[in-house]
Amino acid sequence: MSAPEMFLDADGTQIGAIPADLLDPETLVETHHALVLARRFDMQAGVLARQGRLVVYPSALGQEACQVGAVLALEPEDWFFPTYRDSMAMVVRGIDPVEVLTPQRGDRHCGHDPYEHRTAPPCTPLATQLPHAVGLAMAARSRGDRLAVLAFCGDGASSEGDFHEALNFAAVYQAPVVFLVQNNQYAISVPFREQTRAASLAAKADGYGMPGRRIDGNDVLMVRHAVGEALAAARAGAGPALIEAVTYRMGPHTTADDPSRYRDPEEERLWAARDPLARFGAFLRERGTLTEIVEKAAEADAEALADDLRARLEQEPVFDPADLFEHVYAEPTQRLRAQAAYLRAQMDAEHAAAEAAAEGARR
Amino acid sequence: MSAPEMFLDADGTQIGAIPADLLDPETLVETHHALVLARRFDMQAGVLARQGRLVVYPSALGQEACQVGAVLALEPEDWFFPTYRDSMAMVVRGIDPVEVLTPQRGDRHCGHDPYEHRTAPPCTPLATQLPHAVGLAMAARSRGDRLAVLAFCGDGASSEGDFHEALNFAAVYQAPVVFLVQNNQYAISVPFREQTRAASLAAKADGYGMPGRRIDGNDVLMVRHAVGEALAAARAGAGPALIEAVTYRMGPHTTADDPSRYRDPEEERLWAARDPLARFGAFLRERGTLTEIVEKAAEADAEALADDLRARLEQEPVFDPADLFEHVYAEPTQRLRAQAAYLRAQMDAEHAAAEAAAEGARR
Amino acid sequence: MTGSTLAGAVNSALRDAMAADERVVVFGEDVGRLGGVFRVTDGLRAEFGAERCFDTPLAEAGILGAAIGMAMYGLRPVVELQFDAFAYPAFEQVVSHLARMGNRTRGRMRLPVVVRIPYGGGIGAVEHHSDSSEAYAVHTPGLHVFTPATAGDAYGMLRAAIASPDPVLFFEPKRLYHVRAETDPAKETVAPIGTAVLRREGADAVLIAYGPAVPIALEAAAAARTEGWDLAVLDLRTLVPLDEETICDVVSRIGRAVVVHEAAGFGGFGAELAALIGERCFARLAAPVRRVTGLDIPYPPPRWERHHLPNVDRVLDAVATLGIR
Amino acid sequence: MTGSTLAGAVNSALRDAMAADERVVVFGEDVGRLGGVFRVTDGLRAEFGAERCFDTPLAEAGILGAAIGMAMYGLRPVVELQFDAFAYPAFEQVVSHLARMGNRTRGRMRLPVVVRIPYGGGIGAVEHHSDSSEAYAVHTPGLHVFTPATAGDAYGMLRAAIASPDPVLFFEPKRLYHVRAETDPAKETVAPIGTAVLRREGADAVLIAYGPAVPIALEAAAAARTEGWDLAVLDLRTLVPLDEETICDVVSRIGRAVVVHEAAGFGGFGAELAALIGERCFARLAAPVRRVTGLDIPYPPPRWERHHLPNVDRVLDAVATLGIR
Ligand SMILES: Cc1ncc(C[n+]2csc(CCOP(=O)(O)OP(=O)(O)O)c2C)c(N)n1
Ligand SMILES: Cc1ncc(C[n+]2csc(CCOP(=O)(O)OP(=O)(O)O)c2C)c(N)n1
Ligand SMILES: [Mg+2]
Ligand SMILES: [Mg+2]
Repeated sequence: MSAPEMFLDADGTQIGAIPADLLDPETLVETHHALVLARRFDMQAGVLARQGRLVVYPSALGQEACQVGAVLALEPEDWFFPTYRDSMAMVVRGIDPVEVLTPQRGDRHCGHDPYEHRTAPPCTPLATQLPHAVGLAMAARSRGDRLAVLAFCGDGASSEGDFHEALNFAAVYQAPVVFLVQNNQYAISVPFREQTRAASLAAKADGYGMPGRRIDGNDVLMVRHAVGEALAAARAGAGPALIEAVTYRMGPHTTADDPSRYRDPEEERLWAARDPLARFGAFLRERGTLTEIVEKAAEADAEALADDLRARLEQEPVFDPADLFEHVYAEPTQRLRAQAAYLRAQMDAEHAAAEAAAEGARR
Repeated sequence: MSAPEMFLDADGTQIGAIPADLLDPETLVETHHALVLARRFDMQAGVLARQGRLVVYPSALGQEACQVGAVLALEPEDWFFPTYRDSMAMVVRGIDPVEVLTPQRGDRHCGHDPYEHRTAPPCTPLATQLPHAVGLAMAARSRGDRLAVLAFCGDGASSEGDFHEALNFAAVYQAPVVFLVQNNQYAISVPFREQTRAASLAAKADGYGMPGRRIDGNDVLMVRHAVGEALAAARAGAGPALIEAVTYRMGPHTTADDPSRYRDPEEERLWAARDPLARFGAFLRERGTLTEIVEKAAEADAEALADDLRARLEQEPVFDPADLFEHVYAEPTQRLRAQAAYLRAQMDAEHAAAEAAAEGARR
Repeated sequence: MTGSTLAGAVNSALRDAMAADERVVVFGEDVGRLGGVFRVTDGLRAEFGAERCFDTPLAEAGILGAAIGMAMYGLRPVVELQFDAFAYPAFEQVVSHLARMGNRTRGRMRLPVVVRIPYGGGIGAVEHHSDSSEAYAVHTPGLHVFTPATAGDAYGMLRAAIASPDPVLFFEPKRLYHVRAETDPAKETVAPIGTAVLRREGADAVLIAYGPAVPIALEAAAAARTEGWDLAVLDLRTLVPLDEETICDVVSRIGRAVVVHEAAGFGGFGAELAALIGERCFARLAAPVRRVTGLDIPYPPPRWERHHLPNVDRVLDAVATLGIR
Repeated sequence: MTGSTLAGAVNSALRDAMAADERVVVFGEDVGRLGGVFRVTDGLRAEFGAERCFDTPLAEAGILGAAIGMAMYGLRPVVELQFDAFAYPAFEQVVSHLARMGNRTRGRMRLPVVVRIPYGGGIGAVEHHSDSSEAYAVHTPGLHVFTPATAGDAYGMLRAAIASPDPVLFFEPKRLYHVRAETDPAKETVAPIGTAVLRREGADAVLIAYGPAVPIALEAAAAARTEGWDLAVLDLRTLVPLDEETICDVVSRIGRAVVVHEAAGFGGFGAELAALIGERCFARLAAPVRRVTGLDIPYPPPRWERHHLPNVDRVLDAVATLGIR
């Protein structure tokens, strides 16, 4: 198995010719800034989960280059289809971090407005969002709208039937979709080598008649470049593409998981040495782009983000019983109205009982 | 797109080196005999369907080389997983033609004993039999039994999620399964070119990490050879393989279909010129293997088969109401016993009423 | 022929909806060139072009998933799943996404998708071509579930389904596809969603049916006259939302009810109807609610399907237990 | 710890079944090295080797399909589908094959597959991790459907399921996984399939429940004493086959019944129970059969799930309508 495509080696030493536009200092600083904020956000979310402010959190620590590089390649008119693992990517997309974490906070299934950010609700049933991405891309194309769709999934999800059906549809209809598989080497406890016997996931592209590419998912410039090229091609009518980004899930599957049951800490150390932030930082430092001002600014913004997140997640979400019934259908059925009324009455009674008890206690 | 692998060109002229064992005269005669019987069976079944003796019949006219060549490559201990299209193959496997046609006759969902012939019930929901084939192969392997499994599906079925999941499982567990896709160019009305954008279906093999091969499905020797090689490799522990056999459905999808709505008769003529029986016959004649005795014997056996089929399908199947209930569970539930009793009573009452009416008429 | 049969009415409804609203697209297996295996989409590709009526690869989850994505972008997809049993591969997309996206996004992203499913038996087909799967759908909050029994309703209800902001599973009784309508379906007024219709008045008991069971109920009601029984027939039309008021009014007035459907009885939609009636009309019931349904077996081979399906005799047997007079 | 909780009882049952019969194999997502996300298969791989307890690629239809193929060859696969909602991709394999192969082949090819599905809510999980999907299963002829409510039953019923020649969907109430058993489950006698058990006697009404609803029913019955109501609790244990005789006996004797389950009420299994009781015990009913179920909504976000789930208050509200004394 040959090495995935990369611009920078694990030390941040440039080993490939980087297109000039990526080396624009503003672009480099923007990328760095996003990486730092993404990681800080992810760490903070993990802490909040351990504190019980979130019911669970699936960290993507180690996958920042994928999450940041790919999303920075999007244009505002493009659409993005994330999974449960892609909270950082959603933050980079511009969604309020509290809205991003709303499903994990547990008061709503989706916190953001999908249309405002052209970002679908993060999807949990594996690979099921991929055909949505294809359908949306087909619709945009049939309307003559020039845009592309970026759909994420994991290495494990590539084994699901929906992955296959989606990629085939995309190719047959030449839908403008870029499928980015973050191959983070694990599907919960199952290592990539037990997920498939293919030499790579990119090798699947041929079987759909679309271009496939295997890139280093810890090289943020390569991710931004490869995804950017594929999105541009898709927008221009060249059809879909499959990109496998080779990376590593540094943390547990979620805050509820214990990786020591299934993997060697040695492996984690190996991958820690390929850290995407360290790599990109070394490259920038070497170029002189990463000045102290830039670095401090990023850190300050990251802390501000984390502070804001902590503060706002301190607040208990407010329950409105109507929420449960209002959106099941465009118009609640009679049956739902009756159930809403019953719940309301039950809550009122509980409330009255509590009041009475408090009153009694006060006397 | 390069031509599929073949030994004989469309005229039956040898254009590749044929392994010696395939040229054994007995093997050649056996193959010819099976082709002739298969086609006669298929034609007769079509007639019976048009006469209403069968509720429907999906002919595989034009696909005889696939059906015969592949099944002749099986050993008795191997297992075979056919689809609704593969009645000829089931006959070649040695199953009583009436049992083969029982689902279409409409009195039972499956006519044969799967264990007697190591042949699964013919499967209608597309691609759903493929994971069964894989599971059976995994089980056989875990038991240390040296056998292989041959699973058929169509070009259209290759788009289903179950196709993907099955091939991936087979590769991951190195299950001894050979997947033979009969690419007959159509899925009902949908031409192959709209089913996938891949250059070939064999190109999918790489994405699963298994060998793939694209062969001429109208060249019976090539089919027998390629399937035989793959089965032997599977039995020997080399894992699964994918074979795309390029062929053509000469007739309608089923007796209920009208291909003139979706394809050009010119195309049918083109493929008629590649007829698998004519091709093989020409080759045998050229070698002197197809003597008049051989030819006549095959024809006579084919007619006998058709006569027998007609005669036996003349008989109305007998209905036993217990049949409906007896096998839903190993032991009928109380509920089913009550329903069986009700049906029995209802039928008795109808019978009595009919008797009484007849009695009345006689008086 | 358009408009004169239930199949024709569905075809007309699709055509008229496509003409009226360019966001309506029709796709599925063989719906384009072939016009569908039941010819229900005949002519749509010729009239509206392959961009708006097209064939798909064989992948039902893919079809549903693509429809969901299109609806996210503002289209109004009407997809066909070729036969009842071939809707099963799309089950996850239906249950986990189609039914829930509107609720998940708190109304921001509604999915106005119509899923047409030719369903039920009685057409002499081989295995997997005669299932009745409406009970799976009705138990899935977020879905509307319609099933017409007449050509007129097929037209009106499909137009209503396509116009609805909610996803609709539209079950078409395939054995009624070729029944001729009495009037021109397209001329009928569109029934508001969620209204059952009393197809026949009666004083002794009401037969509650939907889809393919409606003609059986009507036939049974006609035959019951010879027994001296005066039976009403209520056609539910939309199972979700269910017209509970009409059901309760009619049953409370008449006092006896028999539910008729083709699907297996155990855990079928008839159970909900009987339970509901038991709950809401208990004091008005003169007899238990009876169910006449398919047997609790996998759909049998075509030669024996008549023994599985509800029929006039079985309905009358059930009515006979109600203690009428 | 093995044997002391419901999860432990399931683990013991698997271990004992694997030890007793080498045809038993266990596989699914993360059941090997990790021992399952609920640790239910903990230690099985170490004890029986990776040939008999193994992880699979992420493909639920593939898992079910492979299990079917293995059963065809004589193995007795016990597969885990990680969460209720992740059983949906396997729906076609379950409905069109698992449920039907025995019948299709007229008993020649039975499929002794057990499908373990951790189901239900109350565990504070995000979307798709709390569904109750038993109603889809019970309406599918050919399947057995079990759901234990105690550690003892979990052990005995799983052993029975694995020994059964029929396919069994084994629904494990995940919120009861960590409830401790009073006795050593493995010592309990194996309950014959299809028998409900009266968990509590009572004279005024019977609460009929299964799986995660059983403890709620018991709690409600205890609380009802303060209202002066004497409530029985019937735990169904196997939904298919259903112990109709016991249900009818108990209800006929007591005259009033409330069905309790977590799944949405509309078209849920409670409908079948109410319908059945209405049909068979009509004359003995002093009040309508009430249903206390989940709301007719998609499973809500974890913070609000308690408002969705049946609870003691709602059960008592329902009991209050029965006109006891
Ligand atoms: C259809 C389905 N099956 C099972 C699960 C449970 N599950 C959640 S995440 C996960 C592993 C996914 O692995 P991968 O696709 O590699 O993504 P990663 O978690 O590594 O980002 C599993 C099995 C699910 N969410 N959906
Ligand atoms: C899951 C499923 N979807 C749809 C169908 C209906 N159907 C039966 S055959 C067929 C076409 C299959 O084409 P292909 O796989 O190429 O096989 P062929 O009929 O050409 O042998 C379709 C769509 C089915 N049987 N199963
Ligand atoms: Mg992964
Ligand atoms: Mg084909």
